[in-house]
Amino acid sequence: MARVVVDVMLKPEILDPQGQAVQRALPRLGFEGIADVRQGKRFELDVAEPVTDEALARIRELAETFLANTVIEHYTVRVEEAEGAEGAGAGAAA
Amino acid sequence: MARVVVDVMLKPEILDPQGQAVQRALPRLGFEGIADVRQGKRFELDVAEPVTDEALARIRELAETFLANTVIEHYTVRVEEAEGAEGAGAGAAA
Amino acid sequence: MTPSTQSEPRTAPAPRTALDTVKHAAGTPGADQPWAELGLKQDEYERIREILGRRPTGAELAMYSVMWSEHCSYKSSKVHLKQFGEKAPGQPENTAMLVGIGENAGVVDIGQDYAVTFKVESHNHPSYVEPYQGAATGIGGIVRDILAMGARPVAVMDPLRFGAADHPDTRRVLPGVVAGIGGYGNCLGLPNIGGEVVFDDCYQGNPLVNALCVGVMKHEDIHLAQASGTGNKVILYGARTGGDGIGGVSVLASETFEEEGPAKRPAVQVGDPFQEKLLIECTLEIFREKLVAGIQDLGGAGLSCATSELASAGSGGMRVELDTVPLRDSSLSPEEILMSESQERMCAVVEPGKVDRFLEICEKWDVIATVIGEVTEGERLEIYWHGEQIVDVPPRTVAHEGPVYHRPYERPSWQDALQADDAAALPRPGTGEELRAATLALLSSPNQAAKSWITDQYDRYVLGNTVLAQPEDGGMIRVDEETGLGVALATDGNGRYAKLDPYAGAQLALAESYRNVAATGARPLAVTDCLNFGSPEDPSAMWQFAEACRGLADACRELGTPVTGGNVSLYNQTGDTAIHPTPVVGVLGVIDDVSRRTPVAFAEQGQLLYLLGDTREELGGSAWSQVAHGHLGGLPPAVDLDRERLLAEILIAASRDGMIDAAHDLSDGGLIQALAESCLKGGNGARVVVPDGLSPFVFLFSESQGRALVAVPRSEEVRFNDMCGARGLPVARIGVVDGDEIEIQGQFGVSLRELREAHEGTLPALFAGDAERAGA
Amino acid sequence: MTGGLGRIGVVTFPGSLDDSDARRAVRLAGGEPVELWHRDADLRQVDAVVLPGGFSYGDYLRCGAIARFSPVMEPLLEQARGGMPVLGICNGFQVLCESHLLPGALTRNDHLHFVCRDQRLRVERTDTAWTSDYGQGQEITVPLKNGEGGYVADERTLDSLEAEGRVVFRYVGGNPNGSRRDIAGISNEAGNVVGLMPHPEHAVETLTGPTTDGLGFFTSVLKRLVTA
Ligand SMILES: Nc1ncnc2c1ncn2[C@@H]1O[C@H](COP(=O)(O)OP(=O)(O)O)[C@@H](O)[C@H]1O
Ligand SMILES: [Mg+2]
Repeated sequence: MARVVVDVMLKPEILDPQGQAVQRALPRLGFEGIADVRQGKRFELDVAEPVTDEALARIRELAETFLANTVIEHYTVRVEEAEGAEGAGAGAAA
Repeated sequence: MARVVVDVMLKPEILDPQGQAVQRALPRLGFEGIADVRQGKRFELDVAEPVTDEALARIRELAETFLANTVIEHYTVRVEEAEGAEGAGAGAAA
Repeated sequence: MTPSTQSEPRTAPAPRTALDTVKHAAGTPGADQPWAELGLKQDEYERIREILGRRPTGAELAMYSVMWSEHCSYKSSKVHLKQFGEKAPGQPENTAMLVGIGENAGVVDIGQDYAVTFKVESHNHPSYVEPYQGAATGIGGIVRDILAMGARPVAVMDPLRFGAADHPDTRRVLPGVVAGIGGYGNCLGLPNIGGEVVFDDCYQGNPLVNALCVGVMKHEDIHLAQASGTGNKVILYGARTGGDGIGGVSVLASETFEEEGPAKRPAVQVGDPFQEKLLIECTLEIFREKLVAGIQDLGGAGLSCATSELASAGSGGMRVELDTVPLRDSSLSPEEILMSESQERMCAVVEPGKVDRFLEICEKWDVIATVIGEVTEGERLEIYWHGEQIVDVPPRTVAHEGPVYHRPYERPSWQDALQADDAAALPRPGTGEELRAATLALLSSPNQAAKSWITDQYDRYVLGNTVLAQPEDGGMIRVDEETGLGVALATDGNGRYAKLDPYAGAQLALAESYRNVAATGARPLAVTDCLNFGSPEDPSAMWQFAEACRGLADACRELGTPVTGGNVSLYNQTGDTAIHPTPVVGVLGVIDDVSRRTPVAFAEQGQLLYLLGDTREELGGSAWSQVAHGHLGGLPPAVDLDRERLLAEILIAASRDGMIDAAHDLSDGGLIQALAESCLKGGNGARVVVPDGLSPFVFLFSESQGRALVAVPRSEEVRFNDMCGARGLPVARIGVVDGDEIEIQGQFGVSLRELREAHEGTLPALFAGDAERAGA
Repeated sequence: MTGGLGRIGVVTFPGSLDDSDARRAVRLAGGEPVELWHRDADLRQVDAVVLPGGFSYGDYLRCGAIARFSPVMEPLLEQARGGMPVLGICNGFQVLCESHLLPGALTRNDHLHFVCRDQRLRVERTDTAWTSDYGQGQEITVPLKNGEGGYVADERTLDSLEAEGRVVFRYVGGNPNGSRRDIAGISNEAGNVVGLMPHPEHAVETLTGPTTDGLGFFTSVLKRLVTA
């Protein structure tokens, strides 16, 4: 079972009210030094077969036509290798 | 300017109606072979200074207490290196 | 702590090279300018040069091009709209119209020192491109118009038109539009009290999203958009300015999609209803402390519109330092800042001594506010960018003296054939079984089916003053908790009727809306309209528009209900094919005591059913002809405005004196539609007898106007009959509220359960369970 | 009505919508509504507090997540732990869950749409500060209107809520949002803090509500304040 991750974010020129609301709350929580916050969507697709180039191309098409609204959003598609392998991540306590 | 990404996903045992709705729509769009879809949130934090271990620890605290509701969600925090460096991603057409 | 509102402005960077200043423009008369790309015609460009005595700067060109677009200047429609003011001026014998056409919205006196302002506007093209945000920002825009008059917005309505209900693109557009209207209106805390949903192939490539807002204020609180008083400060407050919808006004609203093609999608605006909620509360607090001399919302054409309209309506000039405008994107050029349609912004003119308090209130509400300029002595609108003058124009020439076109119009060649194609020739149901089947087919058709799948996504309770909300003939809002004073509103527009005869179609739209308001027990007072038509460059569409304006203005005069404001949306077409002409008419009524309102539901068994008005064989443009035969032809039902007025008087008197417990006006779908809706809403059946001399089919399905169905308590029967008789309104007792089925005696019966399944199942079956766009 | 009016505070956060309705409901029930502002550092000597419905901070991030950090929440949490009656309606319920004054969380409706309808509820517990005027098992109808009203908690929490009798309201006649075990509202252990998704403050007048079933919330707490 492989996992493909599609990240969908509002285009930079589009207003992101959610990200803004988060950013404006930060000083109140005592957080400084964060210049900008953008909030987007993350889709985790569990794919039954190995992810061939062709499968990836189809998922990219899915992202383009369905997962993202390309009028206002852009997206990235990537295959996620082993779970949790990428960097400083830490799952939260249960 | 560095970027820290916080991914927040519903815990596996929590119903994810949005992910399910996407999954249900797939056959109609002609997509097969996707076993599961989960939808979560992606936060991109632009941090003014270089991301020290200490800064990262504080962001993790932010994720724990604010960006995620750990009753229902878990999260990962990671520093994103160079933009777009990670894999098969493709920005959508403008 | 909350971020300070006045500090940390991300203002514009130092000028880049090649700033097109006024001085530079004067010295380079031959420079090439993209006037055509901006939608200006050659002669319009020449006129700008003439007005200025030189070529315009880039910033000036941007301003003129957006303000002279069809959407902002009404250049094709103006000459026809004039009739509204001329034929039904609204004073003094009619409605006390306190503010008329020309302001953000009209204002009407409803007594007890209260005034009401209301207006309907279109957001058609943006909603096709991006349904959720297009519809959401449509609500946001009309709410700011109402707010700018000094009123607290108290309710919204949403007249909608979509393509075929089962077309795949409708499954993209409708759920997004509905979610957008709900998402914005719900978050703003405004009850949605009514609207329309109509499906027709003609709207497939061009859905209509109209939005209405109504607001309430005391007389003394009326505010106007004008900049007066030399030295007064101009304050921009609300959201930061970003690159949203730049050129959206001219590109989105004035050009057809065909020309643009789907590839060159214009930037759309994203709404932030939370920001707008803060803007509303902040602005109302500013009004309460009497801190503004003039105010204007920012909508289409953004700052270009707000500054030029404020300056044009005021006594002096205005000077603006454009680089003080707080930005979301610091790379914006001055032209872009002037054209940006970023949402949730307002512009106020404030006396210098009141500026501090103004800013304080903004800070309290976390609203960014910035002094961007001041009212000057001269008569020019001057805009500076880092100290350099980039705009120097007479503001009236931008805002109020745009081009005026007398577009050619001509009755289309196909109109005669269309009218000759009489619906009377269509095969009809004859037996009781056939009538039963026709009834179920009608009530389950998308247009005639229950709309609760849509309206259940709208909050109708918030603010706690909703007395009637959909499904009712009109929405009703309590204005004063002590006295029970209230207002009722309805919007209507039948594009099929208007296609058959645009003059009559516009009158029928008004008649229906008027009748709906009267059916609630309220007295109709005033009108707002949104005129949705095809391209004014097409003489046929222009004829439809001219006829509709003439018809509406004539009808307003006869009914004594002036048009107080509205909106024109042209270029609603796909390729060469225009939508049906669709005049949407909103009527506002007043009721002294909302506890007297009349609902549509038949709540009590045993009450008597009376049909008011005359039933003739009128099937042209009817719902039956569409559902049973996919037919559109013949003439629409006859208009009789005297009859409408009489019917309204009876409905209002009967409500005031407690003679009726339920009323439902008859419109599309005829008697059977009204009967079914009132029975289903009340959970009670009815036994009905076909009057002598009428065929059961005509009785049930004809769409003759000037009719209503009422439920009369037995104790009131004599009094009610006497009143109708005395006033000369034909009435017929047709049955009684009874049992749990609708029985048309001697013809057929259908249980409420079966009827309910047919009526309420259609929209969920079409739209529920669809993942719209993922995660919308 | 008795001599001293109960002073019931209604908090307004940026984006609160049903605050004026909550104040009206308090008034119609015979209490004295007191406006509280999210930046207030104290509760102005109120006897009880309502966190009203709406979209505080636009419901951005998560419903109630940002409001939870408002200054007014500090004294509120403290006094709620000390036994002061607190009612969270809809967004207010979400704030109470985000503040961990009540367990669990509210998630997106399972059908993904905002829903506004007249909802039947069964009163499962009548010894809370806000439900004593109802009968055990009584069914009431009040408006429901939300997009994120699905109540979730892990099985252990759900089991202990049931065991301790802290499920105060359950949906009847169809679960409108996928809430676990049809839960519409819950209370803390002491019963002074209650949260629910439906809106009793919209059912206090025949003219504007489907019923007047919601008045009991406010008369309950006022009685309790008098006898306390
Ligand atoms: N169909 C119409 N009927 C009457 N008045 C109209 C109509 N269309 C536009 N108007 C009036 O013309 C003026 C300009 O309209 P508009 O540009 O929509 O106003 P705003 O600048 O407030 O958006 C307004 O007063 C509006 O009410
Ligand atoms: Mg009607």
